[in-house]
Amino acid sequence: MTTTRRNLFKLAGGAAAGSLLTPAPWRLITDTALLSENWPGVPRPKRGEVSYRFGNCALCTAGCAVRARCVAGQPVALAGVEAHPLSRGALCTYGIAGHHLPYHPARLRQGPVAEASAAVQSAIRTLRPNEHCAVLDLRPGRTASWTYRRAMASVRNGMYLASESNTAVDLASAKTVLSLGVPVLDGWGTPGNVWALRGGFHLIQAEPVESRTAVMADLWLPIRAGSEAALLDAVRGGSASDAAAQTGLSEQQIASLARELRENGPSLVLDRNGASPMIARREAPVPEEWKKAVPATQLASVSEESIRVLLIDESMPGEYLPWSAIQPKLTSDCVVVSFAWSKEGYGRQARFTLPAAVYPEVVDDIPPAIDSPAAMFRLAAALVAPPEGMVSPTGFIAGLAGIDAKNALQERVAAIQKSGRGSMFDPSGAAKPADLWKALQAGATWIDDREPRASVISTQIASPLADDKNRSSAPLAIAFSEPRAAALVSPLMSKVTNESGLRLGTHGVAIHPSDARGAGLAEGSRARLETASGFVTVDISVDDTVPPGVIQVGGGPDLQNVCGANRRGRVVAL
Amino acid sequence: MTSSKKTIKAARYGMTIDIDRCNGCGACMVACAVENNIPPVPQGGDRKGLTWIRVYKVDNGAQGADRRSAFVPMLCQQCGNEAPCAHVCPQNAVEIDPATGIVGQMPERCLGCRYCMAACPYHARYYNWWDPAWPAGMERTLNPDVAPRMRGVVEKCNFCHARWHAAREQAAADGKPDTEPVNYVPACAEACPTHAIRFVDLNQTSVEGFRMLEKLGTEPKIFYQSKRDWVRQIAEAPRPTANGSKQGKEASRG
Amino acid sequence: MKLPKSITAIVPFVAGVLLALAAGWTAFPRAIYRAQRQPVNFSHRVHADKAGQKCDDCHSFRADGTFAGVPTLDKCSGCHAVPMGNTAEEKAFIDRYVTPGREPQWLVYARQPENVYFSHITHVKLAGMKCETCHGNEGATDGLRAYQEDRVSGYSRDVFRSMKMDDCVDCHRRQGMDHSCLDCHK
Amino acid sequence: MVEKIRDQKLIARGLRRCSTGRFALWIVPWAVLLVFGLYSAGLCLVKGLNQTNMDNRFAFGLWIFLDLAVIALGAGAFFTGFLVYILKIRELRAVINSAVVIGLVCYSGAVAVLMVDVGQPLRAWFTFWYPNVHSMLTEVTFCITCYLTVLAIEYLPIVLKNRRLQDVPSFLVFEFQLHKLTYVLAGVGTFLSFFHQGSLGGLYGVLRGRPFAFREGIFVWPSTFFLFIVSAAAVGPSFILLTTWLVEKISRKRLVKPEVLRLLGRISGLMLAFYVMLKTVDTLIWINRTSPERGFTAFEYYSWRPFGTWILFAEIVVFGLLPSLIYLTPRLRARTGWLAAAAAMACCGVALNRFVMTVQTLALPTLSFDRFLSYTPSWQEVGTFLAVVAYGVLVYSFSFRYFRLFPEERDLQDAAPERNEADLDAELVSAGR
Repeated sequence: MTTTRRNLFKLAGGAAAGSLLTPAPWRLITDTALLSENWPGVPRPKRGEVSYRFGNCALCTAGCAVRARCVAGQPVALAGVEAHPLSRGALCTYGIAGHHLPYHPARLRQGPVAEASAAVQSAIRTLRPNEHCAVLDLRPGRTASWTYRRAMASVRNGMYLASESNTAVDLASAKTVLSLGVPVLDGWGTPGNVWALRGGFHLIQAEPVESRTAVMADLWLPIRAGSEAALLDAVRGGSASDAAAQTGLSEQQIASLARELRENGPSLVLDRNGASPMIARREAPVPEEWKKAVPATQLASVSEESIRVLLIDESMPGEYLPWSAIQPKLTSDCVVVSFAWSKEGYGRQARFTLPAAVYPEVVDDIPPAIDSPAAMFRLAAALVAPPEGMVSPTGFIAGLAGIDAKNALQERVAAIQKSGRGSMFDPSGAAKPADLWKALQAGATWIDDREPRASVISTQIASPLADDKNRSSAPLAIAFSEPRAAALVSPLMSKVTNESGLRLGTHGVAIHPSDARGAGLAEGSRARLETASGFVTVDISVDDTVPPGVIQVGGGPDLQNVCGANRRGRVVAL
Repeated sequence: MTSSKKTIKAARYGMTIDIDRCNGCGACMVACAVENNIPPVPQGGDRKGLTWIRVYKVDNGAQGADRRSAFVPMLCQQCGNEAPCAHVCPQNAVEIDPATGIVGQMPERCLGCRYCMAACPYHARYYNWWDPAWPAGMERTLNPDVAPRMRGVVEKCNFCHARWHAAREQAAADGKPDTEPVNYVPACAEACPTHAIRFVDLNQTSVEGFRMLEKLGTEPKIFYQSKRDWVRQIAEAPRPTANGSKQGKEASRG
Repeated sequence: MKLPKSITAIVPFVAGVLLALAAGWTAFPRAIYRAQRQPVNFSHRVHADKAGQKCDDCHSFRADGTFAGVPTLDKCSGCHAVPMGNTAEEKAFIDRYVTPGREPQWLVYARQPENVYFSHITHVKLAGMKCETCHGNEGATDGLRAYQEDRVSGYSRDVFRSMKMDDCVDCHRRQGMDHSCLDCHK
Repeated sequence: MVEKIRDQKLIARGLRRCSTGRFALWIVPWAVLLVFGLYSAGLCLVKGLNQTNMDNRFAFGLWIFLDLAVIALGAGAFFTGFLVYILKIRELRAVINSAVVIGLVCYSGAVAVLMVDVGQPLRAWFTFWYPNVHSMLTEVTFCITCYLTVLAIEYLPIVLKNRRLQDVPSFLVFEFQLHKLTYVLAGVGTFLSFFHQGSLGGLYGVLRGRPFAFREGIFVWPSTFFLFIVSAAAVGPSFILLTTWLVEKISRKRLVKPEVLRLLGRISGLMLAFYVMLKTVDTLIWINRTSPERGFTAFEYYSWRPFGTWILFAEIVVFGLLPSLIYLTPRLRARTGWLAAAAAMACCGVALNRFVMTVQTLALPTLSFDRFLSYTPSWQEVGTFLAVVAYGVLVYSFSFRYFRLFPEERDLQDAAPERNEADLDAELVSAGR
């Protein structure tokens, strides 16, 4: 028995020795190594012909001109357009990855369309006289906004809720700019334009945190959180000593600031909710027959419990009105429908959330940016086809009112061309200026002529919201760190958030070590941020560049929704 | 050893980065990730991420109102003189391209020993701790000119070498000889909205500025510029504070 | 008769050696490849006569110097909208691909690994190389041979035949054009 | 039961070993540990190194420290071989077999861990096919793999001497042939070890980007190259001394004459003294020239808690000078306890040195806006670490039970009252019950 076993060993030994004289072992070694480079699960990028398409970024009203590098028609990279008169080749951090948005994992892919429209229609049918059917437009000044206003005009008790959109800031003529925590150099206006004009004005940034703008400002005034109002009326002639007491600046600083604004004019004061002075910007022409439309109503002026149907268009990032301000206006049986790309934001409160196409899928126009004194008309780049089941907010709402808005954009463009106003910038140079519609589709921008003397509205800027009284319950002053475009971000944005801590993510907030210790929080721990408007779950990052008593928040819809209108909040460990 | 080579007019690509113009927006980081098919790494925090160029927030060390910050983009410094990484790699996965001066990293040759990462004083090398993963459908947006890396290998900035290839191909199509250096721009320089990053051929243009840890003698090809003294000082060896630990974020931002 | 012990002792060993040799040289090479048929048995010879003489009549360059590779369906349907001959193969092709407008999924024999960068135009236009030098006389074949994929590494057999890295490096050495890995890797 | 008797039959003639049952009791816990370790290592191989707590800044962690330490301790194999076969110090034959086993265990363990540590083990052979001759790691890889084969061949005769295997005549012949090789092998082993111990030091000494580790050198080799060789040679004997002492304690047997241990101690002591001297000189040069020249004042390194200057003191004085003094004081050397203590200290010393070279080097910032990092290994890393330890203990235990690791053991135990084979077997059987 041992002998046979021994023979088996011999056989095996012989086989082993022999196989070394065959290609098998060597080939297998090579192949496994090759396998490790052709690793399963590593995607193979699709190859194909490279083409370039032009368009405009729709993430914020800056609407920077975009040149998309497409492979076999699919955009794989975005870049700015150097020659564009306003955006001048610049794209912001968020815009540069805009082409990823259709693939966002949090994206909404279907929704209860039939139920929603049924509910809305029955609600409208049974509308009581003092009740309204309202559209809330987060990005006013679009052609879509006109569609909503027209639709609401033909719906009983229709109402169009939006903030003012036809005012601008004349940065070009400003010599001194006092910014009260506005991210002037970080996504406030049109990045390219602001940087181009940067040399022309002296920037004074009054802000508790040394933000990206503060770092680049000519002067950074580290004021106490929530003391912007005090500083403002000090420079407008109020008592410097009070301001000094509140802001934590010295009286000389305030005095010299006031002097500078007075003497080194024209000066400009910027605030997160507005600016002073602002100039009225005439809108791009619209067809006459559209004019019978309801005007824009400010939410504040709506009476309590009077909105029976609320249709919210948050398909494009815009300014969030806090839900706490909206809710009291709604009737108990109010039907709230939100058109959104994800469940975030109002999706959490709305009864129906319908999936809407996102940039760069949808053809839509982009309202002019705040730093553009002249009106503009340009189309969001529609580089890829939207997936099945997307709902067009305009289509839905126009449908309710029974008006036809399919060709609204073309009609608008026709009206613009008829007016004979303005000039055109066409990056592709493909279409002939005669055909404005074609040119716009190819990424062109129509720019209105500057009015000889635009009427100046010296708005008493909506001075910072009054401090909540209950400091004890809300000990932290809120400071935004991200621009509004941050509401809708590419998954690749983790490079600047998680992977480097350079920016705050859609659910990121930063607080001072002492506050973190106080709340029993540590770097990376999850917590609940509570404000008068509600609460949201956030990721804490501990940062000693944030002064004690301040909470710096990122730009996600949830955060904008909860913090948008509040100056104070508190964090609770989960 | 290049003696036997065709007489190519070699380029020595480099960069100047004006720290005074950088507002830390991070556009360069995102543009780089888009161009080079760098997958998002949601887990692991800032120590297991993949960003070939990374913007650090630095400050002057002062506290309170005197504190001033600046942003410093750090990418592979493309060392000119015996790059520390190149001569430690056991299997020639790292080498300096004589035609461009670019320090190349070959993921398909790398066995993931991470010796080069230990060797790099600039922490400009990154390791694929996870299998690369993009959200469903997003792999459609990958750039066909750059091969995605597999897990377990080191990667780093190569001045968007794929764009150099594309430029060469265009030149060939236009009938230019392959011995002339071509002009191209890496994604970060193209994306920088403030033009703080400029890409240059050091053989054609002379640049001034300071370089990181110059005394190590690695001869980097990235030149930083700033008018502020304290910013220029960051290029020198560490200055630990009394308690021996730099305060949290200014460091962890970096 | 009885063999001496010294012989019988090594018999099993020798048997083992022979077994291994047989398996390693005959069975293994067959086992390692998975053969796949091309969607259509395309004849280069026929098309060389009728459609175009030069390779780049169909395998053309784009304006930016990139290589188009295997032509897409529209190139085919230019002529084959309706059957030109009366071969079953052509009819099948038209029914299966041209009429429904479906791109045939050609299996590219010379498809290199993803991490390989190869510029046809620099080799053809600048170096003046013949297609045959690397691809063999594909243009004169009557049909398409089966595409053989390595089961382990997933690469085409042709790559191992004549398009290995060593083959590229040898040529580049001779030309004095071997600068670094970055020449050919991406 | 029958099994057990067979087990006893495997034990070398005339050696007393505990009963199979007790042996099993000793083995089981280590086996469990090994299984757990293999599981965690498997996780790292299947899921990737995200299972560890290493990161882009701490690219090396526990495992590299383990490799360096273990290989330093394993140096006993080559150094004893060198002493016995080249310098003809016959007394040390008493421990040479044990030394070989320890060497084999340490090196194979280190290589195994390396295979887990690299991200793409399937490509490990690239280092042989496309070597970069300038890289210290290439040198290490080549030497270690070669030396591992040498050790395996040296281990073979020990195995073949086993009672049952000797039944096979051809094995006997083979083993006899191997014996003629021993001197060659010892020579080759010494040469190879000399190099890779050095290159392991070079590994860090050449990091010109890491002024904490960087050292100026002689020819192509930084000073750490030589420091590592000397320290390894110094600690190797200590580790053998320590293990022998431990085995004696655990197995409650006398395995070698006390003179042997003392001799080992003396050799270790001399080498250690030499090492301490070199290390001191090197440190002074580094503090006063090397580091400042590269823009780093050396004492900055020690301002980062917890790595104060105490670590330097501990490494050189407490765990270097002190043990060498103990070794070299005849009165202390006479006491086995003191010897063991000194050996333990020496081993700690070399481990600490390797720790400083690997972990502290990576923890220290280079850029001014960079931070000091801490790192705690994940349980998967620790598990893999323990696997190596368990593996070592197991291999050694089996070798000790079935092979003749200590040639003198038989004679020493004969000091105990005579017994003839018969009642020895009887005793064994009873033990088996």
